[in-house]
Amino acid sequence: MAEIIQDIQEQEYIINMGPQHPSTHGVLRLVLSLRGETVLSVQPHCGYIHRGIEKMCERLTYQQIIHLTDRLDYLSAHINNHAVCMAVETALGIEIPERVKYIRTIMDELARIASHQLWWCSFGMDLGALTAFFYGLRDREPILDIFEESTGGRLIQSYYTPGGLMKDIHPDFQKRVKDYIIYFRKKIGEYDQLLSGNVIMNQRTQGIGKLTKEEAISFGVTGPSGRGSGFECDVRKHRPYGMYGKVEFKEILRSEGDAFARYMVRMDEMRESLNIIEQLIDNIPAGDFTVKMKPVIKLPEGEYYQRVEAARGEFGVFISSKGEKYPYRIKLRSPNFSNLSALHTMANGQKIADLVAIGASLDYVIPDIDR
Amino acid sequence: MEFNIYDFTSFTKWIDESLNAAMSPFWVMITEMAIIGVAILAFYALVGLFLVYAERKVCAFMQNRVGPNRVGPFGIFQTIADLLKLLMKELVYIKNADKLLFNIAPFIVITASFLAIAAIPFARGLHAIDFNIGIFYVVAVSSLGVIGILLAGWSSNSKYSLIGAMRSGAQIVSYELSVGLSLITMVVLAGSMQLSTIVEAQANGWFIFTGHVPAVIAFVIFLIASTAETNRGPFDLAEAESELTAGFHTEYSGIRFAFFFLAEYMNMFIVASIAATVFWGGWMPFHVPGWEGFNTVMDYIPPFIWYIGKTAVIIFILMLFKWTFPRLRIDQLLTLEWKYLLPINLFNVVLMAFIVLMGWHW
Amino acid sequence: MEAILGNQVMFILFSAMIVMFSILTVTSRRILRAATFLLFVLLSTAGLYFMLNYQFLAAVQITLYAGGIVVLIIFSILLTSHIDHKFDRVPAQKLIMGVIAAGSGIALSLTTLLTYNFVPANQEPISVDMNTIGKSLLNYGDHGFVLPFEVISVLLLAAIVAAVVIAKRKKI
Amino acid sequence: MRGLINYFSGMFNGIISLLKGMGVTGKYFFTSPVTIVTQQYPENRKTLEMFDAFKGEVTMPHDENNEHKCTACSICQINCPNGSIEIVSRDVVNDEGKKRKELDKHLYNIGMCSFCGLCIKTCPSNALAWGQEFEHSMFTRDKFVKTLNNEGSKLMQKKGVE
Repeated sequence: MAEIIQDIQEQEYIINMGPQHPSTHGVLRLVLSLRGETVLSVQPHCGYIHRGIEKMCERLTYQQIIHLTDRLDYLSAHINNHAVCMAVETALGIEIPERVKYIRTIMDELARIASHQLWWCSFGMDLGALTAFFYGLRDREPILDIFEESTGGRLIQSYYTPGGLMKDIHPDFQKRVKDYIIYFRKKIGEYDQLLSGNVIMNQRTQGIGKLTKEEAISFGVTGPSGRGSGFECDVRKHRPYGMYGKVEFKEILRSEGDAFARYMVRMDEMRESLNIIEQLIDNIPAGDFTVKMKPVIKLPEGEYYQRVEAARGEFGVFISSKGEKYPYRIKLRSPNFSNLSALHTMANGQKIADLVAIGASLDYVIPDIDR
Repeated sequence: MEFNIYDFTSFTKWIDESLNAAMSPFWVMITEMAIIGVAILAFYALVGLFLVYAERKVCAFMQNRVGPNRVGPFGIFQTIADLLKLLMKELVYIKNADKLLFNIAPFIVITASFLAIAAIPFARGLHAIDFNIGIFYVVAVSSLGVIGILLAGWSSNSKYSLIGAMRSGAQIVSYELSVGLSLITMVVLAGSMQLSTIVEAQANGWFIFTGHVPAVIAFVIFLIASTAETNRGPFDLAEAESELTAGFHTEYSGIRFAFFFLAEYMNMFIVASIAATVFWGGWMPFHVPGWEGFNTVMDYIPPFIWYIGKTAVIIFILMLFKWTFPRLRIDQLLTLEWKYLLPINLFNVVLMAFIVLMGWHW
Repeated sequence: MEAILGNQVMFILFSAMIVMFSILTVTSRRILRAATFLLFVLLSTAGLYFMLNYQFLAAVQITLYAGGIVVLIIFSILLTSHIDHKFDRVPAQKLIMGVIAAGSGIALSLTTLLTYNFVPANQEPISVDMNTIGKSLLNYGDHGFVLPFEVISVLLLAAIVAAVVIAKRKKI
Repeated sequence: MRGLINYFSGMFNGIISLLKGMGVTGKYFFTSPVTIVTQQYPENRKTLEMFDAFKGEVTMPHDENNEHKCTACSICQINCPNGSIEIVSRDVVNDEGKKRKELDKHLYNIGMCSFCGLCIKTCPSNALAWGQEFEHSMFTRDKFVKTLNNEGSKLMQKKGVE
């Protein structure tokens, strides 16, 4: 009997979390080795929904690429498209109208709020508070309606195009957005009551999944996850694009680097996004919604890189052009892939339940990891 | 025979006498067993089906959505449809599973919850067995359910199930203490373990009012600990969906899964009944000493309605727990029990004993 | 006469279950199955107590043995054993020794049972209520149990201290 | 002593935070019938109106004379990133003896469409438009291929030209 016990003590308990698992938010496979409930190592296995988007882009014109970057991180579709459009525009040296910049910035921030709301939903659900899931989805609905009214799409909008927008915003757009700001300011207080202040939630996230600033920088953990560790990485602040240079907003930073810090960064970012929208929404200038572009865009030969702050971190587009109508090579720097690489460091030595909380606080979107 | 909705004693006595007149004592015993068995079984199924529906509707309203509304008006036949679906589903057998234990486990869980119903007083005279150790019996019997969960987790030959079973074992074994101690606090106040005596003692005021602060503390602790013992959220670590997919019943399908499901809801019902009986006076109407008119009005409401109403309120509180809070981690769960509930509980028993000794209770 | 018949039927049922599951417990080669059969033995014993109206004893039997000890046994099996694990076959020598020991035990109890002169009880079956049990537990006079009660609590305290010491020794 | 104070204050703060959360869910339980935003989809089909911009499917509007604007120039087919449009055209010789393409079938495979809107945006003669239909599910794949132009439809003659 003693031998059996010895044997079992030395064994590591290997569990496959995923590819089908409620808390991996998609088809991510995590191979955990456990001792008791303590996680000894996490090995993410990606690629279950790899679609070869970067390769597909090499056979598409620059206008057509937009509909693929939508489908990377589908929760920040607008923001991904913004990066591609800006890369093409800077390559061509086009100055886009002010109106387009305003609308793009507002849309980006709305997409960020919607994305953070869905993160809040799934965060609550991963921690076992199912009610949070439905409140978040309910409050995301008006944003999707705003999107649908102007762009025609709810999740995948394909709204931006190199040189401007596909179509102008709906006349009711401003009124709806202003109503929504008032509505959501009220609801976010409820979020705090339900989850942020909850003692169980606090204990489950505080001190869990620590990531120091140095580790965040070395793994390239950006976005709210990086800022939770004190890594100043907000592209909107440090490399302003769109209208971000002209609006006032804070870069939310927290120094703790645990799951709770990442949670609070996202909660505060939602409020900050509301502020940004509020500053812009009344001042949208009149004008064209697009620049007249040639039907076939040929980028001059060279290499172009554009980065934006997506909802989950820094999203970058690298375009290498040989002067043809198709890009020679496209590389997409997706935030989730780098964020996921830090999972092992965060989860080492924690419990399984903590791993779920850490995963929820990283907020990964699998299509963005696999591309 | 007169059928009196306020007192079932004469009714049950009439059944007994007419049976005795017709046949010999041995067969009377067998027939009565059969009648009670069938009655409780029917009640069990009804309550189970209704609770599943109620939970869906309640949680839907808490989550600001509509809930089941397709099968029948307001979706009331949804659970029946689900039951039919589960009955028709294939029973999946797991490779290398211990088939005997795998099959036995759901029955152990459901039998444990079934046994406890026998001791619950539903109304005056409507009481299957009135043990003089009633509370002790309920605690004892409900501790059997965990064996089924442990067996289910181990015999499915699945790692998620095993972890779920381990968690459940640690959880139930430690929370049984708090359930027991908080009930003992009330036994000290009542001076009896017999459930009928306890109910009768609350004729002039429920224990939660007459027992001062210790009774309230005991009630709160009982609610928390019994939520944990029934494996319901926020203590549903054994079946933590986001961590262990479904915990100990991951590998179960069809009607065997339905057994686990039904047993969970019945355990909730039993816990709520015990709480209603011990703390809120069971089927006893709400009386305020001195207000004669008010008391007679209250007496008009049949005891069975009182009992169901109180149980429903407590079940609602349990649902409110489940649908509001995030799940605890296993170490927090044990911290809560051993650092908070148990010391407070022990202190509470002493306090209650002191109050009873000094004769401060009404 | 028929009331006695009913009792006999129940008694035979319970004792048959006890005998059957006891044999299964010692012959099963899977450790968890053995523990489960042990559970049924203990529950049938509790059933016998209920039949004799010893409700307190029966409830204690269920809580302590079925709900407590069997749970602990199963729990430790879960921690230490794997589902594929089976006991080795018992060597013939040990088997014979065991059968002899069990046989002599049966012979001893059977001779005692058969030679003892049972007097049929003619009083009503009494049901001991909680007050009596509580008073005799804390009674230091004749038929009082206060000394064993306290000694057991010291034993339990020692067990708890030992458990704490073992648990504190090292952390994973 | 400080430990004891922390013990109790922690406990009470925890309980208060839990009660706050229960307050939120409890409030919604009692106000839910009024505040529910869920739409009862199959029941509200008659009153359901999508936004004008809603991208349900690509359609080809026809006027009352069963005439459309498509000149079979194939620009939509070229611009489609997924190859979900196929234009079948026939060459006709008009009265003046000029050869011209005329639309035979505008095949649109909705199963491959990703609703990017490039076909509609790039169409030089505005022959395509978004339709509001969104109930696209079919039992077989070949039903996804739709012919956008009606049977026997003709090219709309531009006023003032010719």
